[in-house]
This record gives sequence, C-alpha cells and structure tokens, in this order.
Amino acid sequence: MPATKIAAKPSLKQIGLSKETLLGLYTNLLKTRMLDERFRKLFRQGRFAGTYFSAVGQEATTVGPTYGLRDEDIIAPSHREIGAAVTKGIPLVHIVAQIYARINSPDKGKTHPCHYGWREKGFISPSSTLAGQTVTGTGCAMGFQIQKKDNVVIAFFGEGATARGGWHEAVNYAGIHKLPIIYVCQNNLWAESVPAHRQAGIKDFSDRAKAYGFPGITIDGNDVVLVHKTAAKAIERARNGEGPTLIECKTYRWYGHSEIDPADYRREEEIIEWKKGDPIARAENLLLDLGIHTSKKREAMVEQINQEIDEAVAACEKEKYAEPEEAYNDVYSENFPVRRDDY
Amino acid sequence: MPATKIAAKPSLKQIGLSKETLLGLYTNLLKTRMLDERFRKLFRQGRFAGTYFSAVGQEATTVGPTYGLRDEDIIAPSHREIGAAVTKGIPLVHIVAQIYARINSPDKGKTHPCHYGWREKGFISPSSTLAGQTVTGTGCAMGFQIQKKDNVVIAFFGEGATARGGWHEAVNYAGIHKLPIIYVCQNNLWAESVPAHRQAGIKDFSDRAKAYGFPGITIDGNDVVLVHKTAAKAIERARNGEGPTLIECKTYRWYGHSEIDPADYRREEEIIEWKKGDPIARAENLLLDLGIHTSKKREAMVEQINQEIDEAVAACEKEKYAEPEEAYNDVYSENFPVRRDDY
Amino acid sequence: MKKTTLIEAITQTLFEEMERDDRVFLIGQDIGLYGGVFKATKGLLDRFGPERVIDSPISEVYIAGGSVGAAMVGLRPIPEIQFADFITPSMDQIIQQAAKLRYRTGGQWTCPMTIRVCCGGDVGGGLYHSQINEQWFFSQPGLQVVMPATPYDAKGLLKSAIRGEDPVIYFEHKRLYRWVKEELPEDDFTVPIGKAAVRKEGDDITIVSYGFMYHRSIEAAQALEKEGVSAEVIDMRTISPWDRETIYESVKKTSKVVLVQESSKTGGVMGEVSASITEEMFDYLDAPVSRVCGLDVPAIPFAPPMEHFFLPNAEKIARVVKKVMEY
Amino acid sequence: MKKTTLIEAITQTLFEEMERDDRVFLIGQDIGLYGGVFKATKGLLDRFGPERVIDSPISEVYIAGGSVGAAMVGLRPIPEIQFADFITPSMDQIIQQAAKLRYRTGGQWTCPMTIRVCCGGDVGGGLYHSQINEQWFFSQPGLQVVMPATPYDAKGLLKSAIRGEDPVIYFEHKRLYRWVKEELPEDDFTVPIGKAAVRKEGDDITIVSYGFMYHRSIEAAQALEKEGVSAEVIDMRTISPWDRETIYESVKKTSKVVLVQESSKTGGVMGEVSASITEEMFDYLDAPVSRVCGLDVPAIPFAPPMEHFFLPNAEKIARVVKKVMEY
Ligand SMILES: Cc1ncc(C[n+]2csc(CCOP(=O)(O)OP(=O)(O)O)c2C)c(N)n1
Ligand SMILES: Cc1ncc(C[n+]2csc(CCOP(=O)(O)OP(=O)(O)O)c2C)c(N)n1
Ligand SMILES: [Mg+2]
Ligand SMILES: [Mg+2]
Repeated sequence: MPATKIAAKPSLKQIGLSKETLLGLYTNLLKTRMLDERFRKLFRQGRFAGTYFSAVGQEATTVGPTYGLRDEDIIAPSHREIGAAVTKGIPLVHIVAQIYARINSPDKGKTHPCHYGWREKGFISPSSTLAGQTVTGTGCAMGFQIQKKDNVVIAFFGEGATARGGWHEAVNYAGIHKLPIIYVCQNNLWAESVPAHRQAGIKDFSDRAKAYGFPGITIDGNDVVLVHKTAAKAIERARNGEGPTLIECKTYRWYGHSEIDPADYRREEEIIEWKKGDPIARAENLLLDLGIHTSKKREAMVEQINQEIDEAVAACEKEKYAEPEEAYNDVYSENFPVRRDDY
Repeated sequence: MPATKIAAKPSLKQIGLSKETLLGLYTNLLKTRMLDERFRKLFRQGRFAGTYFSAVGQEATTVGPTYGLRDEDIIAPSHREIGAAVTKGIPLVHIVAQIYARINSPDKGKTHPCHYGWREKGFISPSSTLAGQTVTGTGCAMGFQIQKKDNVVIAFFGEGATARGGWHEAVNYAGIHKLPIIYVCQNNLWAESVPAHRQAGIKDFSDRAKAYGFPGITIDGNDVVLVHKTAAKAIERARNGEGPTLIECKTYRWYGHSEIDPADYRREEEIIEWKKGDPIARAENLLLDLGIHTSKKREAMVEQINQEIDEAVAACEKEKYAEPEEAYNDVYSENFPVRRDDY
Repeated sequence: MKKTTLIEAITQTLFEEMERDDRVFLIGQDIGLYGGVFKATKGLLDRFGPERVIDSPISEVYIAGGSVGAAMVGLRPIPEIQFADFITPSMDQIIQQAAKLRYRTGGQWTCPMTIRVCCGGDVGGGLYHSQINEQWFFSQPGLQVVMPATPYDAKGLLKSAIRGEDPVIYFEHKRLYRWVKEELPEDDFTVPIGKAAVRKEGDDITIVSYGFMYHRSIEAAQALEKEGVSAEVIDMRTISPWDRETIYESVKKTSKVVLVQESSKTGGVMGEVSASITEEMFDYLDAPVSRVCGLDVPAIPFAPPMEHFFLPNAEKIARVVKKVMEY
Repeated sequence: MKKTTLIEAITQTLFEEMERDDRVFLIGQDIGLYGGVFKATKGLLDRFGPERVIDSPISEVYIAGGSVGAAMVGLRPIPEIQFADFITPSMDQIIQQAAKLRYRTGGQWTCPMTIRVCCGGDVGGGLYHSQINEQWFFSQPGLQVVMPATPYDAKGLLKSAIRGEDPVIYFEHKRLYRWVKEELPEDDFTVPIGKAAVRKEGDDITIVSYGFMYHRSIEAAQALEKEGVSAEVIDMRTISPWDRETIYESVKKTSKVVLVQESSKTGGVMGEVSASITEEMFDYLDAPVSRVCGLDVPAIPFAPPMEHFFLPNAEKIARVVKKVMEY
C-alpha cells in the first residue's frame, strides 16, 4: 500500500493517544480492509448472492468513532459501516454469515448483504432506507435520555443521505433536547453517481448543524487519530448531557457504489489522488514512526487475520440457508400466528 | 388601535418607497385586518362551518412580500396567509365564498376554510399538511426555471413547519439549483401550543438557510416597510437567477391558533407587549407622519372596505352549497368516470 | 355509576398505564401543556412531567421513527399523530422500520409501541381532517391495527396494545370521542387484540363494521328489526390481524353479509373481508357479500351536503341489507 | 425485425415523448450521468441536457412533491423513484398533493405527471429492494396506477400516462426489464389506461393478474392446457381505475376465477377484485373466487429459498386452478 511519509517524527505524547489505543485502531482498520477486500473477491467469484457495498478507503471514518465504545452504546449504521461492525465487536463469523445470508446469521438470512446487526453489541441491523437509522438511532438516544442512562448513539450516514427529510427531523429533534448522539457523516464526495455539489448547496456538510444549534465540524476522515479524538470528545459531550455533535469526515470510496458499479462517472485522477491518502497506510506509517509497529509484526497480523477470515468463510460456506418456512417467523410476537395459505 | 409614536419625522426619500406603494401596502393591511376580524365575528356567530385561523397581528409579514408581485408569480401559502390572498388580488367574494364553502367558491366548497386559492392570480389552494406548499411551491419554482421564465414563487409557512422533513428536502433542492423562490417564515413564536424553542435548537430560524448555502435574514415582521423592501430585494435576486432567500419575520398572532383555541398557554404580558407593536397602527402612524394620510381618509377607507365586505358576505350567505353529487367531480380528467354505487 | 366517554377512557388508560409501567411515555404535537387538540392527554404532563409527556415539533417522521428507536432500547412509546391525514409522512418509518424491525433482525429487536391516531369524518373536517387511511396499515404484515367503537374497547384495546410486544396503530375516531359513553369496570381489564365482538345477535343477515360505522350499523339493525329483519352485528375492533373465525361463524348462521366501511370502497379493508369470506365460506353464502362504503373520491369533501353524501349511514345500510335480503 | 426488451421500450418512449413535447422532463436519483441504476434513462442526459434530465439529491419527498409543483405551472414531469421500497417518504406528496390537487382546487389545477417506480421481487433484492406497494395507490382515488407486463404495453401505457391529464404511478417490474422481448411497431401508438388485455382465451376458468405475475399465470395456463384445462388469462395492465368490464365478461363465460398477485395477500389489489366480482357477478360464479398471493409477511426475505417460497409461481397457480376446477 502506498503512503505519504510524515516529515518530523511524532511522539505518543504529541498524538495524545495511548499505544494500546493506537494499536487497537490500527488492528481494526487492517481487519476491516482485509475483510472488505475479501468480500469483494468472494462476490466477484459468485460465492454469495445480492450485492456488496465496499467501504475500502473509508475505514478511518467508521473505525475511529466506534473504537472504545461500550457494548450498550448503539451504532445506527447505513450500508458502508463494515468498519464499525468489526470494531464494535460483531463476531467475524456473524459478519460473514450475514453476507452469505446463512442460517447462522443473526438475521437468519432475512435481510440483504452489508446489513449487519447484532443486538448484544448494540449494532442495529439497518433498513436500506437511507438515513433510516438516523431517525431510529436518534430515537435510541431519546430512550437513553428518558432512562437517564449515560449511553450514547453513533449514527453513520453518507453525505447524500443528509438530503432526506427524516434526517432533518431527527437531527432537529436532537438539537432541541440535547440528545446523547454523535452524527458521523461519511462524506465520500459521491452518492452513487451524483457528486456532493448536486446534493447540497454547501461545501461542508457540517454546516448543516448550524440549522439545529449544536456543533458541527469538518475533518480529514482518513486520519484515524483525528477522527478518533474528535469523536471521543463528542462522545464525552454527549455522555455529559451536553448534546449532539455533527462530525463530517471527508473521505473517499475507492471502488464502485456497489460491486456491480464500474464507477466511470469519476475522473481517474480523483481516484489516484485519494488513494495516496490511504487511511490504513497513514496509520501504519504513524505507528512505524512512533516505533510501536514493525513490518514483521504487520506480516504476522495479516497472516492471523487472513486465517480468521478463512475460518469464518469456510464455516459459513458450509452452513445452510434457513428452511423456506423460516419466512413465516419473526412477523409478530408468539400469540399472533401469520395467516398461511397452502398453495 | 394603539400605536407607538416615532420620534423624528421621516421622509419618503428616507423610507425609499413611493407614496403609491406605501398607500398600497397600507390599504391591503387594513383590508386584511378588517376582513380577518369580520371572519372571527362571523365564526363566533356560527355563520359558517369548520373553523377559522386568524392572522390578526401578522398582516405585515404576508402583505409586505406579496405587494407588487405579478399575476403569474405564485404564492404557496399555509393557513395564515389571508393577507397574501387579499394582496395578490383574489376577489373578496371568492375569499368569503371559500370561508362559507359555497358553490361560488373556486373550490366549490370542497376544502376547508382558510384554504383560499385562485389560479388566475397564481394563488395555490393549499393542502393542510404543513409545509406541503413549501414542497410543491419549490416545484413551481423549478418549473419556472426549466421554462426559463422570470417568475418567482413566495412560499409562506410558520416557524413550526420548518421542522418538517419535506420542508428540508425542498429548501435544500432550491439551494442546489438556485431556484427563483422566496421562503417567508412567519415566526409568530408558537406552533399551536408549542413555543418556538421546543421546535428547534436555534433562536433565529433564518439560521436554517446556512444549511443550504443561500442567504437567510431575520427581520421585524411587523414593520411592513422593512418586510416589503427585504422581500423586494429577494424577489429581484430570484428573478435574476441568483437563487432563493429565507426571510424570517418575527411576528405574533394576537388570538388563538384557531377560533376554538383559548390560547391560555401564553402569558398575558407577552400578548400585551406584542399588541403594542401592531403592524397596522405602525404603518398608519408612518403614513400620518409622512403626511400622506389623514384620519379622515382613514374613516372613508374603513367605511368603503366595510361596505365591500358587507356586500361579499351578503352575496355568499345567499349562495347555496353545491349539490351533494358535486362530490363526484374533479377526481380525474373527463375520460375517467368515478366508480359509483347506488346505496 | 358515572358514565365514561370514549376519550375519557383513553385518558384514563394512559394515566393507569403510565402509573403502572415507567417505560411508557408519550410524544406528539400539543399533547403536553395543551393536553392534546381534543384533550385526550389532559393532565398527563402535570402528573408525569415533560420527560414522559413530550411536546414534539411538527415532525411526523420523527414522532414515529424516534419512537421505534426508543422502543428498541426498552421503552414503551406511545406516539400520537394529531390527525390521520398527517400520518403520510410517517409511513416510511411505520412501514420500513416499525413493521419490519422484528423480521429484518431475525427477531433480535422488537418494537412494542402504540401509535395513537386521531381519525375519521362526520365532524366537518374536510379533505385534510377526516381521513383514516387504515387500509395502508392493514396491508402491512408486522403491524397490528385496532379501532375501538366503545369506551370499554377503547380502554381494553389500548391496554393490550401498550402491554403487547408488537407495533400497534390505534385509531381513535374523533366522531366517537364524546358521543359514546358507558359505565366501565373499576378493575383492570384488557380486550384482546385480534378478537371481534358480536354486538347484536341475529339470524337473517350479518353486518360487519368497525369504529364509527359500527354505530351506523347498529342503528340500521335496530331499524331493520322493526321491519322484521334480524341482523347480527359484528364490530371487528381489531382490523389487523382480523378475526376471521367470529365472522365466519356468523356467516354460517346467516348466509348473508353486508360489510360497512367509512373509507373509500376501492382497496379498502372490507374488500379483503369480502374476498376471504368468498374464498373460504362460499358454500354458506346465499347472496353476494355486499359493501356499503365511503365514495371513491380523493377524501371527504368539506361542505356539509357533500360530506353527508360521502358517508355511509343507517339508511344506506338498511337499503343494502334489504336488497341482499331480497336476493 | 429487432426485438425490444421492456426496459428498452421504456427508454425509447422517454426519448420519443421528450422529443415530441418539450414540457416533458425527468427528475430522479442517478438518472442523468449514470443513466439510471438499471439504465432505463441511458442517453437522455446527452440528448436533452441537465435541465430536462435532472439528477436529484436523495429526496423522495421532493422528487414527488416538486414534480407536482412543476406540473402545476404547465410542465409534464416524470419523476423516478429508484425502488418502490423508497416510495414511502413520497407518500405524503403523492396522497395529499398529487391525488387531491384537482379535487381540492375544484378543478382549477391539475397534476399531469407520471411517477416511474422500479419494483418487484424474484431478483434477490431482499426486504428493501423487492417491494411494490401498489395497494396504497390503488386505494387512493385521484391516482391512476399501471403496471405493464410486455414491452408493447410498457411503451403504450407510458405514452398514455405522459399525455394524460392525471397523476399516474407507473410501475416497472425489474424482473421483466430484460426478460421479456418483442417486436414493436415503428409508428406511434398508445395503450389506453383503464383497459385490461385478454392474453389467452379459454373456457374453463379465468386467471387474472398483472406485471410479473401475468407471466407466471400464462406459464401455468400453458401447462394446464396440456392437462385439458382451458384457462382464459387476463392481464389487468391498469390497476387503477381497473377494468371491471373485461374481467366480468370473462367471468360470465368461465364462471370460475383465480386471481394472482405478487404482493402479500391481505389488503392487496386482488381482494378488491374478488370482492367486486362477488358483489356484482355472484350469479355467474360456480366456485369461490380464489387467490394466489405473496405471503403475509413484512416483505420478501433475502435468502433464495425464502424468496422463492414467498412468491407465487406457475406450480402454485396451477394447483389452485385445479382445486377450483374440482370444486
Ligand atoms: C431513501 C433511499 N433512497 C434511495 C436509495 C438508493 N441508494 C442506496 S445508496 C445511495 C447513495 C447514497 O449516498 P451516500 O448517502 O452519500 O452514501 P454512500 O453510498 O456514498 O456511502 C442511494 C441513492 C436508498 N437506499 N434509500
Ligand atoms: C403535517 C402536519 N402536522 C400537523 C398539523 C396540525 N397543525 C396545524 S397548524 C399547526 C401549528 C403550526 O405552527 P406554525 O407552523 O408555527 O404556524 P402557525 O400556526 O403558528 O401560523 C399544527 C401542528 C398539520 N396541519 N400538518
Ligand atoms: Mg456518499
Ligand atoms: Mg408559528
């Protein structure tokens, strides 16, 4: 992976994060990247159905805010939050099973790939309606406030989703009631084929916060340290009852909107430019510069992660789909059977 | 009507509006007020069905922007725009007929009171869904842009309606495409019983424009000169293709949300304070100070307006309701008859 | 004993359930300080405070969708939509989130919430204050839909909805708020979701309806009684999942059916009821299952003559019943 | 002659109509530069420019409601909703504005617009990329609803919709986009809204359906033919206002009916069709009007076995037909 070297060697103190945190962030970045690239490959091989939304290039924007959250804190994701799923601690085998729609997926194969969810770790299995989880996620934060809990919610969405009415209603409500929620906008410059400037009349999507009376900030979303620290501050604010923050992370998706999109609406130079700022390489270089990482360690890590992924994939490929009749389950609570017809 | 005297006598030049315009604004203010008070009285007397939404106290915010528009320009109103209806030139008898739901109403009695509309004068008969006309009105502006016409749209709404998702989607779109539309927020501090600070985490609703990349301005909505001049500038911008403006007019409704609302959620002092700033009295005093108006002229105007209203009311009270079968009309274009059942 | 109106029954229930279970909270427009535009939530703010009786901004998307989120973290939200006419913006959250949450998460998450929706015509509300739109929710599995016609059911169904584990659309017909009154038991009681009520027994024909139309149906049945027609009158109470058994039992007895619905005919709930009866009870039928419905026009028009023309009433029902009897 | 797919027929029509009438314009997500997620609008941006082929932000409320406004000032908008699953946010504008505009203004304003909606299952789309939701629009007078099953109808109905004076929901079943092909006439033609097509004549039983299900129905009919059952197959084409006459004529002949619908059974379009047949053609019926529908679950589940289990298919249809025949 290419990377830009940083001139003066930084110190841990300057960074302001512990060695453990830095390694933790890095491990999750690497794992996310490797899993994501694996899924792309498996999809091209036709090993699972549906489609796949890669988040390669955007890992820092999802790993950064999620790292360090409590189990009871909630992630309200959209479709490009594999990094949050990995970092929040959904077991790898569940993530893979979800992609494969197998019976061992927490959703039993009911919903489509990239819609990870695991209640135990406070990760909402999303609807595909963009910004849908901005609304329900804000509702979770409202619930925490009513229950007087000090948990927080992180709602992720793309810049494109901020054009939705539900997004506005939710964020406006959070502003009135100072809800414990952090809104993370992954601004990857494109909503499918539509560029950001056709999505809004503003340059920085964090300006949207001005309409709601709480802080909005725009940062380099490929700098995992900056993302993590900015989010950590917002999380603390939220836990202290000081209300929401909107964090816009400028980032970039390297590949198509989904794996069937050739993404030929983008200029080649734009892609090359952004690849230079690869968030994983940047983190790696930082760790190398700090002397807390070596290329040998990296190799070991890669090997270990690969093995974990291999195992999870093998396990899921062996699994079955749920029986057709599973379609009748999970409609209502027990006392309300579904109307059935025998055709 | 009480009024606060202005210290130094102003001149027409200082004001920056012609005598004709000032008198035009004033006449529409007075007519609106008198008609509104008459409707309140008629409602209390049980002379028409449904309910009535008074805009007394808010006249300057609707008369000011509307005065001087062309017939083809469009007003996209909400429920408190009687002033715009009067000023845009809907004939008095149509306005009264709408309130009375009589056959001679342009809507033939189909929709409920205060939902004035007359196509000839570009006044949309609104749906009751708040901010509904912000969306369709923005669509009208999109239409003008596509047609390369230099017409404009004025969309009116209360501050409460800005919390709606549709409002956001429309205004966001106008910002992207620099549509020829002026958004006038009548901030009367309350949405039914809910105060403005429970509607949004901001003080000035014009701040909402910051999320969309076009100008927002907050003004004294009871100063008809200021409102008219601010709107005129925005209208010119819009006609020149420079895009939308959000104008927040701070104002106050003197009475209940509708005539059946005792409005006891508000403090008496608040009401008294705002009544002191009566927009009609302020305009009147200005005209007196400018020497272009006299109390004698006022009496004559009042008499004349009263007579016009008397005649319109009398005419409508004599009118019939549409026949019941009228319910079957206006569903589809001619070729598609409605399914009927004979019960 | 004191008679309780339908709206009082609702207010009482909200008090009792909020008292009983501190996970229950309310959110909606003008429900706090103002006590609701029809006063259904009067007194609740004083009793339970602004954290459990939340005056929301004009945000129907959030009122519904935020409640889904609150339910996910363990609360029992009761969002209110001020008028059914304004539930269209909530559709996305109700259909895509509330109704599908349990399903899409493989049962991990549930959505126990009760959306109170004030609805219905015959109140001079015009196009935008008379709608019901129950058919949209009826056709969405994962939701439950109820509409009480009596104070007893208003209380009992609301309790079941609040205590249940599923999202429920609870329709309150505004025409009935103060019109119907009855004595209610002192003790706690519930009315199960999914069970219709046979309100009047009869042998000749079955009239099925719900909400306000139940009252028009019983009026018709009483008038018909005098003319020698013995009509059985069923109040569905729950629209989804609807009680096929009770209706089918009645059809077995009478072999003739008239279905009454306030909303427009085409695509309404009674189309399904009719289709199901035909499909499953064909042998028992002695005459075509017939419907009396609102007109097939965009909504209830405002002017009184048009509004009355739109709505089914006892005379129209009686006429159709007689036609079916003569079949 | 070259065969045209259903999606090509749509693209062609958009070209022709935009060429013919400069009031026609398109607005939707990814319809410009990208040519639409299924390429239905490919080439149109190049030909007609960004003012008539507008890439919108992710704003389904505005896409629908802004189009209503543009129609009011004299244009002929063709908004696109990328997937029917995402039409729920547009409901408010479609139901409260588009469907009621003519009515509430006493006919002063009209809303000639065609909302193109990509819909349907059997494509591995899961819960949120397989919906149709046609029943919501079917139950709203003021709207017209069509769903072509063939390239000819796709073109003819789209032309009628664009040239008409009413708001039309034009459903495009994505399963059919590239699956069905046929030769199309060179000359301009339209298919009238409100007219069903008898696709196959038959004497024993009538099978009614629309969209993708028409193809499953004709497959079933062909298989049944070999077993000696002569089924008449009707493709409704227009869902609202639906063509009662054509269906009733067929019922007169066959006296037996099976209705096929992809969406969940309860509250679906075929409930109304069944109820209407029973109500108005009872004397002609020799067996219960029966339905084959999608399951009564919240949406089409993703995993292939569950998806196939959800959907009606030729075997299921044939089994029900035989059951009715044996009645
Ligand atoms: C309400 C809704 N409309 C449309 C879509 C289809 N769609 C899926 S992803 C996408 C683009 C999203 O852009 P953005 O929010 O910027 O996220 P990104 O894909 O760039 O991560 C669209 C239009 C959808 N899922 N939901
Ligand atoms: C979508 C929608 N929700 C609720 C209502 C009911 N309603 C009518 S007026 C009103 C308050 C409006 O407040 P605001 O927008 O500030 O206007 P104002 O009445 O103060 O002029 C409400 C809640 C409605 N008409 N539409
Ligand atoms: Mg994006
Ligand atoms: Mg207000």
